[in-house]
Amino acid sequence: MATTAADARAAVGDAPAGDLAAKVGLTDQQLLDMYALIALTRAVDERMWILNRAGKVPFVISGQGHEGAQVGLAFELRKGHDWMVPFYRSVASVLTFGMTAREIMLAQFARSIDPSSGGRQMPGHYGAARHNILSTSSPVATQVLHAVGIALAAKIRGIDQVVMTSLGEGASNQGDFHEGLNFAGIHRLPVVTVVENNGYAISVPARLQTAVEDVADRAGGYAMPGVVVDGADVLACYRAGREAIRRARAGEGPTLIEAKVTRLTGHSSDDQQTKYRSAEELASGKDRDPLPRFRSQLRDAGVLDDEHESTIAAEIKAAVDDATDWAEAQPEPDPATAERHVYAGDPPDPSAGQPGAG
Amino acid sequence: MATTAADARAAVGDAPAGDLAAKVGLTDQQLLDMYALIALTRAVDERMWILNRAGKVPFVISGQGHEGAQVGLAFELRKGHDWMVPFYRSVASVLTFGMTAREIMLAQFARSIDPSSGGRQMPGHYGAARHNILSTSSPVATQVLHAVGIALAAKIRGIDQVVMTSLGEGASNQGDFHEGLNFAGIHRLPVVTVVENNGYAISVPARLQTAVEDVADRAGGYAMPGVVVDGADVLACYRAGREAIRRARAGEGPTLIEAKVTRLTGHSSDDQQTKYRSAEELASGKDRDPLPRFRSQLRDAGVLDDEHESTIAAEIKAAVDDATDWAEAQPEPDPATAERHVYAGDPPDPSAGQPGAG
Amino acid sequence: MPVRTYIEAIRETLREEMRRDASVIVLGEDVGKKGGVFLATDGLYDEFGEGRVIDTPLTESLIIGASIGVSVNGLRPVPEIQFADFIFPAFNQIVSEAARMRYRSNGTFSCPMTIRAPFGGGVHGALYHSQSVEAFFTHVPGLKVVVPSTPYDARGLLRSSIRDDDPVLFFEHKKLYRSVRGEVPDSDYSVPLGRANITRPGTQVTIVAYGLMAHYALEAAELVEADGISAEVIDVRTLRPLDTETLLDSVKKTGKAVIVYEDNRFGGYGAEIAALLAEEAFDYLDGPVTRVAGPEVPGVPYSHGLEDWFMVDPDRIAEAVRRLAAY
Amino acid sequence: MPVRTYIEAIRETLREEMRRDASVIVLGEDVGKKGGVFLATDGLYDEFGEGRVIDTPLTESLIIGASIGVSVNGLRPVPEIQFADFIFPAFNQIVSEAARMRYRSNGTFSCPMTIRAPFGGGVHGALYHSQSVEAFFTHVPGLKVVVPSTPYDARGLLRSSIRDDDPVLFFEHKKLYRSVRGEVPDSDYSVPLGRANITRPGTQVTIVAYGLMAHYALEAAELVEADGISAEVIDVRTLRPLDTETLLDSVKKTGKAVIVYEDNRFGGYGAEIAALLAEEAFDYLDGPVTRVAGPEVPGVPYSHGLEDWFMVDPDRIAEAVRRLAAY
Ligand SMILES: Cc1ncc(C[n+]2csc(CCOP(=O)(O)OP(=O)(O)O)c2C)c(N)n1
Ligand SMILES: Cc1ncc(C[n+]2csc(CCOP(=O)(O)OP(=O)(O)O)c2C)c(N)n1
Ligand SMILES: [Mg+2]
Ligand SMILES: [Mg+2]
Repeated sequence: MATTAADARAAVGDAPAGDLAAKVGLTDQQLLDMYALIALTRAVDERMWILNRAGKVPFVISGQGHEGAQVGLAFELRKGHDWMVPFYRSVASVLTFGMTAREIMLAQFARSIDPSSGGRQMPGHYGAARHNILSTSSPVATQVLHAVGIALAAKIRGIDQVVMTSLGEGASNQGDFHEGLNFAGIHRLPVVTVVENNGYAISVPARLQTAVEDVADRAGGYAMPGVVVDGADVLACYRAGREAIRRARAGEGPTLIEAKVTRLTGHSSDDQQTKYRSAEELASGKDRDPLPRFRSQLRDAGVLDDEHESTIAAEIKAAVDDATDWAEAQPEPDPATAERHVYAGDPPDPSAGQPGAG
Repeated sequence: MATTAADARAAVGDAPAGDLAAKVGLTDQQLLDMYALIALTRAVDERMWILNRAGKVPFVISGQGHEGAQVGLAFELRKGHDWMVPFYRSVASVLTFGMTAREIMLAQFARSIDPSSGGRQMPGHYGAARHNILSTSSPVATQVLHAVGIALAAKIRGIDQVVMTSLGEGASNQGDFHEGLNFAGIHRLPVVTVVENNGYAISVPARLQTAVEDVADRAGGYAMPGVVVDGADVLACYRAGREAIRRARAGEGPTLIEAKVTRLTGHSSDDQQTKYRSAEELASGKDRDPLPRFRSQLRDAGVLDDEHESTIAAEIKAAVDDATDWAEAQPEPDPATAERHVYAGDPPDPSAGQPGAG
Repeated sequence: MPVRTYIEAIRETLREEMRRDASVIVLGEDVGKKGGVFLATDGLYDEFGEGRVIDTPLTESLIIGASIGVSVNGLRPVPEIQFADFIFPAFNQIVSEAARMRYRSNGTFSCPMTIRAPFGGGVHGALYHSQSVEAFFTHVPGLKVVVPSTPYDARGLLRSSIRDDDPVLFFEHKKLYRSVRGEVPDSDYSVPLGRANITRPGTQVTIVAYGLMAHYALEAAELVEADGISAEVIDVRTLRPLDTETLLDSVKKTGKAVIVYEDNRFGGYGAEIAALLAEEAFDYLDGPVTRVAGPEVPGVPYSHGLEDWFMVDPDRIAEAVRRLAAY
Repeated sequence: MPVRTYIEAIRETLREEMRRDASVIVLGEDVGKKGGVFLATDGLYDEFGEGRVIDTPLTESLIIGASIGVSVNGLRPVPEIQFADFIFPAFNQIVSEAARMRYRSNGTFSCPMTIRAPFGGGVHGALYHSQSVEAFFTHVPGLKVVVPSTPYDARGLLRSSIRDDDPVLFFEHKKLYRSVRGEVPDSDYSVPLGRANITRPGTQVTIVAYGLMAHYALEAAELVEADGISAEVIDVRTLRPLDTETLLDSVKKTGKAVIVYEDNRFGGYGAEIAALLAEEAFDYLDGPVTRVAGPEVPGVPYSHGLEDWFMVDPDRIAEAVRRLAAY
């Protein structure tokens, strides 16, 4: 199964593009790849919750509702060259950028060869050196500065890397966001900052988080374009991402993209969202689910048919089953290794390039 | 000598206003008061440098070039009721808001009855409990959050206090600025944030500090008006301050004001600005000195004549001489008191309401 | 006497203090409708409304910085930092501003506020939801630092903190929230800041601890009793200002001290206690002042096995006590 | 051998490391044209240009946060914090991010960077330009903390720090910048991190110090020599990782230790050394491990008289040494 854009492009070559694909400058196969990535992410994510309820994974934080935006926005990045600086909801972003379902599941089970942290961090703190996906921490918005620094180094070194970083609209009120975007604006750094605005920071609604309706309105204050995009519209996100990536790569500077998304689950497995969101609101959030929407769009455009759909569904089921079973079967971290990697000089981490996880 | 607006208004009553005064809604006497405040601040400030060169005051940080903006912006505040949360250049702001030349000089000489800190802080860290002028620290921009908190308390307590806070354009890039303005915007707090943009943060020019030309452009991102005002135009500043104070008092929310000013001196007595500013640039800065400009404006309008001018000049000279000599003659802090006021419970500070300093 | 959990004691004390004193307000992330991620503020929003129970943006520096302003202008804020791990964005506001306001203004301004923050490991929270951060603040003159370990103390100390005229950091151990219950009188008692508590008298070794470790120290004292060792346990409760008298009296009596803290050892809070005892009780010491503390890694790892490896437990404490007793 | 001031040693080492390794960059407030407020980076902008000597906005969190990204993407940043007092806005980036990057990624990411910051009092800088901040960082696994006291060490340790693969905090005492001169070879020597230095051998009392206090300790040793007391002086140099061996060996020999630090005493860095000696050299101690440190106030006050009151000086150290020697 081709789970990534670059693979897909290589495989499909110059296949004839349908109308929809042509309109956005992609091939049908690429559209199918996007769809498969979104569906795969959803399936992986749903599996996390099942594992959580089964008592196998004590904590889940998920990206349900955000997947369309993440796949669309990251689709144009160059894997193995560009950088992704994600946050805890970035399941689809990291899958789009090269991580595998197995690697995600290793993090859920906190296994020793988990490339994100070797089981040291909570699930949701993705990272992978071999994919240029920076290790995620918990304090929000700190990564905006890391992304800016990575972009600065790329500029100094004369490499045409583009850095994409993501955070929530709540996190975007942190000082680090301001300091980072200001610096990116001054030096016109190749960094694309994505605010995934799902209307809540845990329980706190956006009106109590942010003084303005659109976080993107702040972009002007940093001398960069601010783009609001419907996160349930995968192709709109793709276009916005592509343009921002193009600008960054061409040396035209940073972009702030705000994707309006919906959080389909509680904040995490520790949260009861019915306490602060009404039933109607929760129901209306479902209408903004990118997965069925994209599915209909592709079906209406004749890109996706029953056969594709069932093939993809079967491949995804197999991939998620495989990832779950395989990851669960891996050994837990050995406490004898717990003191390693505080400073340089310890033996290389077993997960660093673990082929089995690929 | 009437050094403050409220005194002046009380004294002048309904004196007939000249054209200029009428145009801005003030009396001639108030215009003269403003002028006197600016001139007094300049004289106090110049005296600081003289004392520095004479080896009597080891450190000076001054507001030369900022005085017109500070006096104009703060003139409409209600002394003893509103709050001032200043920064180290706010000499004119705190004089406008009730501090005296003697109190400023006590800080320069670090005397025990210095109301700002009892000689504990470097000169330039003004504060005065009896004037509602919050104690200044050195780390920049932290005070923006204090101002916001004071405004929040005023709102909760139902008092119609207005809080004015000031900082430099360099400081405005700190995270605290973003977090503070965002919160003020959300809760429509009665706080007026003044960015005194003098084009430099020590040696770093504004183009390397801030991604945009006008810091005020950021106001929209916080759902508040952003006003750019020429800091050399005292009456334009007065108008901008009055409107922002009116809005705040009326519950219409916060305002961000950016006053474009010039820094007529080095950053501080420790700085050699010729290393990073050209002679031409330094010369052109002098053209933006608010003091001669306001003097001409008042003379042209017939508000200020030779007699006024020489009276005011004489009063100022006397006031500065008195403040200097008197402050210098006060005792230094006693090391026996150095451990006081770490926690509550120590005897009240001698300076808290020191009448001699008034 | 009513029996309450640790978190119930905190919640009820917040409510009572807000009823008693209209100047007390609560602010922080999710403290409103949600009632806080641990439900420490549950019900306050309904009772006191959004004017006094304020859901702030996700900005810790603002939470503390605004609290400073609020406290300067006549109110008594009780800001909550959602996890102690996330207090660092506010570090500058706490250490440079709140702690120094009184001193730098020569006593003319002050910041009465109580910063509540859940801390500590053993809850499967990994690097960023398990930290002990007290050592960063106990070093700072101008701050007070409180760590209650029982529902009784949680209530009594929270009362004292809220009524105190200085900035107090009030660290609540997450693992105790629901696991510890105890008698808590309905009366308006308070536990004064700055007083340690001898929670178990003994004669041969003094065990000094706080937070979760205060419980583990008691368990360890039970364990060594079987070996005929009489251990005295002291719950420090207020880390700054420290009750040096109670500590010194105990160690002068027992001649031996084990200091327990959950945080990594090097430069942790227990180092100060050890240094103090080594200096001021030297003539009485019959064995080395011994520390039992966390390992030198940057945080508590997530995986169960790694977390167990990290955490100090009663057995490790007992082992150190036995070794020292036999010295 | 050429004689250089402390700041010259730093400036020249920065220049040489930048010449040697194109991946070394410098960034911070006023480090460019102005050459830094203390002129530590003077001339670098002219030689290496604005691509490698970057005047940042007035935003410490950005300076460190961006340095993390820069280091992750192949360069070796040497960020300057203008005064150590202003490092707190970056506290979260240093403690939560830089210190933990390697551990939390299980060794797959790292942050080689050297954060330079001038610290210390006695320069009439008052509360916010005088601080000792080392204790906040020496506690943190994942960080290294270096405090040179001589031009020779400044150069040798700065080299080692820049070439080190972990985040290093490099604290330079402001009062030493121009007051201390010493021989500094032109060779490419380096002083390894993690090694203390016995700057004066002695037999009766060990004085442990760093930074400005390392000089005052030597002066104190001279003073007590007149009383016939032989003091050994150890300059710690690297505060984390600490050279425990050198310290323990010395104290096992002398049986007595005075630990000197400029920072306020409670929970300061010296507490860890005292705790360590009290625990691991107990059998050798002939007197209490004694600390000479700053008073418990939130900062160094400005007024000359108050500042003198605050600062530890050679006399105070000598007094403590005499007292301990007579114990
Ligand atoms: C500095 C910091 N403070 C608090 C938290 C606890 N926390 C984790 S996620 C979150 C809400 C984040 O909201 P938002 O940024 O909108 O992202 P979302 O979860 O909605 O995608 C909070 C408060 C944290 N991780 N970091
Ligand atoms: C957090 C912090 N970092 C650094 C400094 C050192 N510093 C003092 S003033 C200053 C420049 C301020 O520039 P700006 O905000 O534009 O104000 P101006 O001095 O130009 O009025 C700097 C870097 C400081 N005081 N606080
Ligand atoms: Mg959100
Ligand atoms: Mg400026």
